[in-house]
Parts: sequence; C-alpha cells; structure tokens
Amino acid sequence: MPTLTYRDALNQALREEMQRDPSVFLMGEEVGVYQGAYKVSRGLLEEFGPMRVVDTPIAELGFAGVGVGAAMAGLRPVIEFMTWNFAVLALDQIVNSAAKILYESGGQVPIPIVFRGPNGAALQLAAQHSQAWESWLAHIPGLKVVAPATPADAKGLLKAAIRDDNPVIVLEGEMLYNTKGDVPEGEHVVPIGKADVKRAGTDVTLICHSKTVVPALKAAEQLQEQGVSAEVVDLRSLRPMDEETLVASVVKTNRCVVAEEGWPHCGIGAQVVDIIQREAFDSLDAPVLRVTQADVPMPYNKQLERAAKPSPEKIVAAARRVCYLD
Amino acid sequence: MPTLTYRDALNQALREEMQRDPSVFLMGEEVGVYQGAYKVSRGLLEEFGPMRVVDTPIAELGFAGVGVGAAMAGLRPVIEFMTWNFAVLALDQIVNSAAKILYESGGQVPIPIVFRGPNGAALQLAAQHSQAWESWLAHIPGLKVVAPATPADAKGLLKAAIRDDNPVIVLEGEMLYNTKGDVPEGEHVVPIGKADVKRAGTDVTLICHSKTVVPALKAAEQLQEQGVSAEVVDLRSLRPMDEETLVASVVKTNRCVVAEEGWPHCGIGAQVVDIIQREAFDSLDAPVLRVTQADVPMPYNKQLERAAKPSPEKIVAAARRVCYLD
Amino acid sequence: MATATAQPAKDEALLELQRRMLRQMLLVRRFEEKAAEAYALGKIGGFCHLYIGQEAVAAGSLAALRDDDYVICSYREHGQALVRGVPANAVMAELFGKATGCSRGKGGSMHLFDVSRRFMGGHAIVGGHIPLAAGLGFAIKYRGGDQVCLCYFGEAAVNIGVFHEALNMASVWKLPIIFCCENNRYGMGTAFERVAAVTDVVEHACSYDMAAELVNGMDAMAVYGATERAAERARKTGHPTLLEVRTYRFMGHSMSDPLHGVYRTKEEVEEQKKRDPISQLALKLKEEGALDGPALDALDAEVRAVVEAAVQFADQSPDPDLAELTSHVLVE
Amino acid sequence: MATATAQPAKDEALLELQRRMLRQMLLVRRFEEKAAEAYALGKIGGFCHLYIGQEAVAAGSLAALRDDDYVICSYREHGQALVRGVPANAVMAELFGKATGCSRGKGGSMHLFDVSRRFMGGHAIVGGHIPLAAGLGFAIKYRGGDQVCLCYFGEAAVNIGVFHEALNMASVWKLPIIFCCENNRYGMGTAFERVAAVTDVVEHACSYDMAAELVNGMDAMAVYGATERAAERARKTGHPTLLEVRTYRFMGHSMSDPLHGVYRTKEEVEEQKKRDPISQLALKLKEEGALDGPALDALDAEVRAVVEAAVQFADQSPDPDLAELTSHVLVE
Ligand SMILES: Cc1ncc(C[n+]2csc(CCOP(=O)(O)OP(=O)(O)O)c2C)c(N)n1
Ligand SMILES: Cc1ncc(C[n+]2csc(CCOP(=O)(O)OP(=O)(O)O)c2C)c(N)n1
Ligand SMILES: [Mg+2]
Ligand SMILES: [Mg+2]
Repeated sequence: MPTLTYRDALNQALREEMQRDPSVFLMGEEVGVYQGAYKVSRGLLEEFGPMRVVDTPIAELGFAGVGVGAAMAGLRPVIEFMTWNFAVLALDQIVNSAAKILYESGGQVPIPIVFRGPNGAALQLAAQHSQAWESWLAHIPGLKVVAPATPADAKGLLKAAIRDDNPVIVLEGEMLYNTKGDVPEGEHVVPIGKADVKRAGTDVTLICHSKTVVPALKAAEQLQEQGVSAEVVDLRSLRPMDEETLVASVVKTNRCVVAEEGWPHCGIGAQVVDIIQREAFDSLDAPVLRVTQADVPMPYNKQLERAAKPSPEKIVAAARRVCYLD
Repeated sequence: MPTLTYRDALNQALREEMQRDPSVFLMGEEVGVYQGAYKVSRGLLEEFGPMRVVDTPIAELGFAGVGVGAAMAGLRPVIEFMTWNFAVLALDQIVNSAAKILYESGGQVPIPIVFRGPNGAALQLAAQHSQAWESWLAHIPGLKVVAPATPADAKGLLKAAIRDDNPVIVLEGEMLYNTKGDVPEGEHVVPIGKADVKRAGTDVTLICHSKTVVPALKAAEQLQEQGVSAEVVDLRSLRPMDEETLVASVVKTNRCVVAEEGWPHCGIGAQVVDIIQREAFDSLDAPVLRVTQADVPMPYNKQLERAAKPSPEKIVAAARRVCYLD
Repeated sequence: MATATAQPAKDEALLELQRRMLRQMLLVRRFEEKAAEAYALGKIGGFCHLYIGQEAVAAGSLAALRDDDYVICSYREHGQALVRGVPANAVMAELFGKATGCSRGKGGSMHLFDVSRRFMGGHAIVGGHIPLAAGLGFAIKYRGGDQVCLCYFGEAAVNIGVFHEALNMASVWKLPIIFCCENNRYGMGTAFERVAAVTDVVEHACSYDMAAELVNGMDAMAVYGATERAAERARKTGHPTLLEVRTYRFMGHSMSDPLHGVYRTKEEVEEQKKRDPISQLALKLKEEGALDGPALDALDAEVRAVVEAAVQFADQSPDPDLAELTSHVLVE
Repeated sequence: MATATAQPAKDEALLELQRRMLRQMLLVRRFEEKAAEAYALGKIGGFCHLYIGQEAVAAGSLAALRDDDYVICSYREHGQALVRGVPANAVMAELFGKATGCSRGKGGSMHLFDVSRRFMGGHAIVGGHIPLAAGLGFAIKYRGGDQVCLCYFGEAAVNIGVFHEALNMASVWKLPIIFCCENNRYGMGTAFERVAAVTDVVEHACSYDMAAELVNGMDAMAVYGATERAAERARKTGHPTLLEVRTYRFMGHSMSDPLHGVYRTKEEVEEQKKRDPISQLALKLKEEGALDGPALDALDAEVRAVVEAAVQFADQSPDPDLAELTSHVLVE
C-alpha cells in the first residue's frame, strides 16, 4: 500500500471524487492559483480548471452560502475554509441553511455539501487562530461531523463525505498534514459513524479523535511500560457518534479517559462522558476523566501554549487516576 | 415586594443601571423608537435619548463589534439581539473580540459588555428562529453566561452583568417575558456563578435553567403526588457553573436528571453530567439522565413542536427511571 | 403588412399578460386577507408576514421568468409562491402546518418550498438567502444553462454584510442573477433613512460594477419590463442585475405587529394605499377597455373561491404524523 | 512681514516632520529585517506579517494624529506600533513571546497592544477590527470628544461583509473615524482584481455617502496630508473618511510565504521596489538639501542600534510565568 501524507491523502480523495463525478467542485480562499493555503488542493486547478476549483474573495459567510445554494441546485460543493477559525463567520450558513433546508422543505431539498479545513491549534498562532470547533458543529442536527486522524481515514472519510447527500463537516489538522501513513489506492471509503479501535487494551479506554490520537497512542505506550494496558478508541465521527464501540470498550476496561483539543466546558468529551455513564454505568469502576485544552484563549508564548494543550503526560496522569494508581 | 413581569424586571434593571452609570448604553435593533421588539426597552429612549438608546441597522456582526469597540474605550454597552438566533451572525465578535482581547492584550483591555436577548424557541417559529445557544456560548473562556428563570433573577443577574468588567451573555426567554414574580426594589444584584435551589427535595435532583425551570417545577409537583421528593436546582449561571451546589444536591439525593431546551449532543446537560459523575461518582445510584429538545431542527407544526420540546411529562419519566420506578 | 397584423396580436398578448397579473395580485390579496383571519383564529401560528401592498412586485417580476428559472425569497414570500404557481391549497395548508402543505407542515409561513416549480424557499434570516441565490446562479453557470435566478429581499437586508459579499461574487463570477430589492421603506419598525447612509439601494450596484434599475413597484408592468431586461441580460451575457423596486406594505411587519405603529403615521399608510397596485392595474385595464366591472367582479369571485377552497383544504388536512418529527433531518 | 518670517519656520517644521518620518520608516524597516532573521532562528513563531514596503503609510498617517487619538490595526501592525511610539524593546519582546512584551508575550506578532498609547491592538480575523474602530469612534462621540480613531486594514477586507456594516454605521451615526485601506494589491496569494468587482476601493465610499481620497502610499507626505484632512474633518464635523492608500508589500504575505510566489512575478516585485518609500523620501530630502549622506548614515546607524538593543532585550527577557496561562481570561 502506498505511503502518503495526510495532505496528499486528502488531495487524492478530492482528485478521485472530482474525476468520478463532474458535479463535485472545490471552492475557497487560495484553493486555486495559490494551490491551497496548506497545499491540500495542489494541482487541482490545473487538472479541473477554474470553474471547478474556485478562488473566492475573503467572504466566508458569502461563499459558504454560495456552496449551499449550488448544493440546492444539485451540485456537490466542497467548501474549503482556510481554517475553521474563519468559519465562525460562516456559521449562519452552515447552521441555518445547510443543516435546516432539508427539514424546512419537508424533505424536498437535500444539501450534499462538504465543509472542510484545518481545525484547532497549530503552533503559536495565538488566541484567534487556535480554536477547535468540534463541539459546536457536532451540536447541530442536520449535519454530520468527521475528524480523521490518519492519512487513510482522511482519504476514506473525505470520500464518504463527498458522496454523502447531507452536509458533512470534515475537520482536518494543520499539524497532521505532514504525517504519513499507508493509504489504500482508489476506492477507499470509510463509513461515517464508525469509531476505530486504534490500539487494543484491557485496563483503561482512552477515547480521542483527530490530533489527540497521537498523544493518546503515546500515552498508551507509556502506560504499557507502567503495566497498564490501554485501549485507544478514535471517535473519527463526532456526529453521529458510534456509541456501540465506545460502550463496548468501556464495558471491557471499566475505566475511561476522554481527550480532546477543545475547551472543557460543553466539549465533545462531555458528550462522550454522558454516553458512557448512561450506557456503561454498571461497568464503570471510576468516574470518567477528561483531558482538554486549558480553559483559556490560546496564548502566543510557546511554553504557555504547550501547557495549554493536551499531552501524553496529561493523558497518562488521568489514566493512572482512573486506575486508582495515583 | 412588588410583583413584576420578567420583561419589566429587565426593563427596571436597565433603567436603574443607566441612571446609576452614564457609561451604560443600550444598542440593538428596534430598541429605541419601536420600544424593543419584545418591549424590554420600553420608555428608555424617552428617558435617556438617542445617544444612549441606539437603534441599529440589521447588522448583527457589525453592531456587536461596535459594542466591543466602545467597551475597549471604557464604555459599558448593553447589546440587545432581537433574538439569539440572529446573534449567530455576531459570534465572531463575541468569541474573537469580546472574549479574547483581555487575554491577547496581556490584561490591558477589559471588555465590560453585556450581550442579551431572548434565546430558544417560542411558539411555532420554525427551525431558524427556535434555537437555544447556551452550550455554544458557555463553551468559550473569556465569557460569563447567565440564564435567569424568574423576574427577580432577571433583574438581579442583568444588574450583575452590567456591573461586571467582563463580557457577560444574558440569555432571556421570549416565553418568560410575561411571567410574573416578586422582584426586590432598587439594589438587587444576584451574583454570577451561583445556582439556586428552587425547591428542596430528597429523592432526585432535577437540574434545569431558564425556561426549563417551569416544567421542572411542574414535574416536581407531579412526582410529589407519586411519592417522589424532587429537588429542583436552577443553574442560573452556565459559565462559571456552580459545581458545589449541584454536587451537594446529588450527594444528598443520589439521583439526577438534567433538563435543557437545547439539542442533546454536546449540550449544557452533557457538561452537567460530566461534573456530577466526576464529583459525585460514589453517590450516584443510577446514571444521570437528560431531557432535551429532540435532536432535530424545530418543526413549524404545533404538535410536532410540542413533541420536540422538553415537558414536565418527559422530566417525570426520566426521574422515575433514575429512581428505578419504571 | 406583417407589422399591421402583428400589432394587435402583440397588444392582445400584453393585455392578456396584464389580466393574468391582475388575477395573480387579486389571488394574493384575497389569500392573505383570509390568512389574516385564520391567524386571528389561531389556525396559523408563529410569524406571518403579509405581502399586501407589494403584489405588483411578485406578479410583474415572475411574469418575466421561465419555468426552469430559480426563485428564492425571504420570509415574506406568500405572494411569490402563489404567483409562481404553488397551489393555494398547498400554501394555505403549509400556513396551517398540515401534512399537505408545500413543506409538509414543517416549514410554515417563512419556509414555503416547491422544488417542482424551482421555488427554492422562503428563508428567515435577513440576507441569509442572498448568497444562496448566488449559489443557484453559480450552478446555472457551472452547467452552462441559460436560466436565471430571481432573488427577493427587503431593503433592510442591504445593511447586512452578506448582501455585499454575494453581490461582489455574483459580479466577479458573472452569475445570472436578478437581485430584486423590494424597498418598502421599513425594516420592521425602522425607517430605512434612519439606518442607511444612502437610501437609494441602486447606488450599491456601482460598487460592484453591476447593472441596476430603479423600478416603480406599484406598477406591475414596470416591474415586468425591468425584470425582463434583467433576465435577458442574464441569459445573454450571464451578468447579474440589481433592481430596486419601490413599494410599500399596507399591513404591519408581521401579524403580531400593529398596522402602522409608532414608526409611521396612519396618514402615510392611507396615502400610500391610494397607490394600491391592484386598483391601479384594474383601472388601467378598464380605461383601455380591456376589462369591465362585471369581468373584474367575476375575477374576484373566482379567486375568492380558490382561497375559500384552500382554507377548507387546509382545515381538513391532517397534521403530519408524529414520526415526521425525526424524518428529513438527514437524507437516509 | 509676518508671512515672510513665518515661511522659513513652516518649511523647517515640514522638513523636521519629514526627517522624523524618515527615521520612523527606517526604524520599521531595520526592525523587521531583524525580526525576519529572528524568525528564521526560531526565536519568533507563529504567523509574522512584515510591513516592508508599506512604511510610508504608518509614518505618514500617524504623523497627523494626536496622542489621545485611537489607533487600531490588522495583524500586519509592527510598523504602526513602532511609529505610534510603542518601544522597539516591547514590540520585539512580544514577537519573542516574552513577559516584557507589549502584550506580555500572550499576543504575539498579530496582537500588539499598548493602551497607554491608545494603540488598541492588532487583530487577526480579516475585517474583524473594523467594527471595533466604529465602536471606538462611537465612544469618542458618546463622550463628546474631538479625538479620531484611525483604522488600518488591507484591501482584501473590503470583500468581507462587516466592512460594509461598519462603514454604514459610521456614516449614519457620523463617527470620527479614518478608515485607512492599505491597498497593496494582494490578499495573501490573490490579486485584488481576481476577487473584487471594482478595484478602486474609494468607490465604496459613494454607497455610504462618505468622504474619500485616493492616496499614493509610497509617499509619506501624501499620506500625511490626506490623513490630516481626514482628521480635521472628523474633529470638526464628526464625519468619517475612507482613504485608499495604494502601496505594495515587498515581502511574502507572511514569513511562511515565498517572497513573490506564483501569484506575482519577480519582475513586478523588483519594479515596485524602485518606488521604495524610504529611498524616495531620503532622495527628496537630499535634493532639498535637508539631509546629506553622512546624516542619513548616522540615522541608519542609530536605528540599527535601537533594533539591536531590542533584540538583546527580547532575548534576555524571561518567558511569562506559567501561572500567566490562566490570568487575564477574566478581570478578577
Ligand atoms: C439577521 C436577522 N436579524 C434580524 C431579524 C429580525 N427581522 C425579521 S424581518 C426584519 C426586518 C427586515 O426588513 P426588510 O429587509 O426591509 O424586509 P421587509 O420585512 O420590509 O419585507 C427583521 C429585523 C432577522 N430575521 N434576521
Ligand atoms: C476572516 C478571515 N479569513 C481568512 C483569513 C486568512 N488571511 C489572513 S491575511 C489574509 C489576506 C488579507 O489581505 P489584505 O486584507 O489585503 O491585507 P494584507 O495582508 O495585504 O495586508 C487572509 C486571507 C483571516 N485571517 N481571516
Ligand atoms: Mg422593508
Ligand atoms: Mg492586501
């Protein structure tokens, strides 16, 4: 199987879907001439031309709306946000148009659209440019939300998103774009709504997604050295959420830690906790603990930023606490 | 103590604070000449003039930003959103300006601003006009979020919000504006961050806020008739959240139901569950259950709408389940 | 001579068009009068924004469109829906929240949809549907069609940012859109001049290098002509047009609103009612001998019957099944 | 005669002003050259947008302001901060993320603040600070002051809705604001003409009934003059002004960006560099005999020393205490 970066896996998914279906097009800031702010769309303008790879003005709300309008007419737009930080300006169109028109119209107008781009913090980009929006987006009925952690999942979930007849949010990671992994060639579609056990274990379940899969896997290694066998479950899909897989893991391990990049209050982890305590109440030997970004706007200073982010150490510490080792 | 409507309690708080502090002003759509879309600002234009009661164009993002800018210069704006549904357009200014400037500036620029208006569904206003945004707003560090349920709390929390040197979100309820209650005259300030036990009980804790306090109290009455003593805890403040009061109640009752107007996935209730299971793990005799809006865009049809909303019956049913009565 | 015989035919077609528009306007008027009654009886709920006074805009502009063109509206869209041909039964049933409504009772007054007529909905966030119109225009161009997209919005929407974002993109990308601003001078209780630095909406076209026209919205024929010119421009060159159609609403902002309120005088409303687009067109047709009193009465009786039937249909239709609560959240 | 003696004095003041602006521009240039070095060494992180090429805009416009006026900027604000008088030490330390930085190391390059100089920050969401400027202007008017608020933004911000919302409110309410659009022809890698229907930003002033001026941004004196006229208008009448200042950035969009990239040619950049605002002003002063080679060298040496000291200061300053992570989230 070829090894690709996460970036190239996304690029491959876009290219293959655009080749496959002429109604798929890509629109966003700098996606064309500039080849993508993070080069995810490299080469696509040359292959598909300016009608299918469309550079926009800086007008997030407007071009998100253009995408929804085009989807109303049956096209399959992929709207790239340079980062999800800027998509906050476009939420009205995502939430009030994309997520609601099917329902409001009594089922007449499907909105087959994808909104994608990097989510969460990169390095030292400070408060306005370092935000993780998954819990906001996952809150909204009428959307699907996925957050791939590996190149293979990036390709497979983006393909699934483009083929889905509903609005799908794809949360990527700037810090993931350069990571490498095996990626199946051609037809590789990962179904939306399925979590993935990235590492099996028996003593504690570490639930994570997107960028936090990396520290969770590192934490699992460290825990292994400390005699604790951790199972790492990657949510992959944040809406719908794969309750079955999560609950099955916790029923086995009896202990659980949830890690996420976002803020704690009403984060994705809170919802995971809600599910676990409800569906695995009798299996739980300890409260579920969470590892999140510190409850602060992201600071610029490197040390402070590091202290603000989830880390393998923080996950290990939480895992040890739910195992009553500390 | 005089009896006032929730609407008039808010009006009184605004008037008193504007009389008290000349740097307080009110800005929003229809707040002046029209006397407020829901008449919360009735009479204020006449008393304070057009520089302090400012009618805006329909430009939620813009006038929210004007408010933040004025706060940067030391004024104390109260920004009214006709409803929080429209404030989705203004989130960039709330989240990226109001909530972050103090931090980004290393503490130099406080933002003493209030954003207020009715939140959640009224009657048959359909999907775009019936949304409850509390979990989104409470997610953001740098904000405080309150949601009064009674006229007295409406007055006291709005006064506290206006006097606070931080950005405070005040979530009101269109369906609450006409409700009546005793309201202390003059200086009545309810501290932000304190929950309120609206009814004492011993068998199960019902946690609620804003509009769900009414069905929760009704549910408690019905439960009483069924021999179950329910304690009703009104969160009042959604950020910060009064963990102490919540946990103390559940430690006493050992059972808990959380009701809210918003959608289930990553709602306020998920955060409450996270707190309860973490801090009262050993006291819990059953999983915490939640009552929320159905996970759908709000339908227009009256019957469907009723089925979508939380109700005393749904709260009773959940309470009976956590008491293992059904 | 060809022209000599063609002339009367053309005139006849023109009169026919005007009679058709008159009927449509009457239908809208009578429909909404009934809707107001039903609202007072609690059969219609939520927000209900009447179009009374503005009928010439829908009738005139939609007459210039083809069946395969797209139409998209704000929440004040009963008139456009009816003129576009959405059956009165389906519209009234939607206002009643019934399963037979054009949005199955799930949308209500502000969200009328009929995809079979390319009627792409009413939308309730001010300005929110303007970029959707740009997207529909984008899809037309993407597919190489010669359709147009007609987008209605109020003058107060000009103050919201996304209007500008959409107009700029429509112009840069040359999208076949007719932006039809129904300037009725008020956004809720706020007079436009109190919140807009420039009250001539057409002025905004300059900033986007867009064709524009100021139109008398009380004259259905004027609206028809301007829309036809804009549609031709869009079909032939792909270029968008901004129409500022000056009109007036005779009723309150919505059914929960007083008729004139504090923001305008009773006299102003009365004065404006003298420009009633329906009486004006009826008078014109009478003067031209194309319509007599009995014919007008017959027309009125006919549309009243349609509306009466619609109310009965709506009344007798069932509510959506409770299972509909969770359907249409996603395409399965 | 009074005028005869006044003339030389006025000339001398003018020359003095130009020498001061020259020094400020040199300071900005040398500062940023060093910042680029420090970035390459990993001492500065995140996004770092250099101002090189645009120095005449900050120098010219800020010379027309009073100390009690407000200034607010986008993320490309090193130049404005330095010219406004924020000490080079504090700016460099901020870029280094140090506790001695003007935002205590928590803001970084895109969020320089100095309230003591009414420097109300760099802001990183395109267009997001434009309504903040309107709010600062509102506060001035609210208090009855005669200050102005000067707001800098790039031409690409004109495409985002909130620019329009803010301009409209500033005009309707007559707020004393100078909207200074630094039109450097590119927003990241996108040429303005590819994404804007009308590339003369001043055109937008018409839609808001606002005074406007097109300014040569490579000429500090031209910028000074236009800003002074706008400031006078604001102080005397409260009216806002839109300045479109044509300039050019000599570097990439940010430090992570190639110098010219695929979106513009090397030749174009080289051609533009011939209009370097610093060389132009230096040449002019030389031609007028107001500055000689050695004096220019001395000036350059002086600012280089200031910058060198700033780098040392930043380097030696401590990181913020880890406890700072949770301070300043809220006012206690
Ligand atoms: C973004 C937003 N803000 C506020 C509202 C509330 N609102 C509904 S209609 C309206 C007035 C709109 O006026 P205009 O655009 O002139 O249209 P008209 O009602 O006159 O047809 C307002 C303020 C809304 N629906 N959306
Ligand atoms: C709303 C938003 N969208 C996108 C970005 C990413 N971005 C940062 S700067 C920039 C270009 C801005 O260009 P311009 O306004 O001309 O200013 P310049 O950089 O030329 O000074 C973009 C697209 C952003 N910061 N904010
Ligand atoms: Mg109007
Ligand atoms: Mg630029």
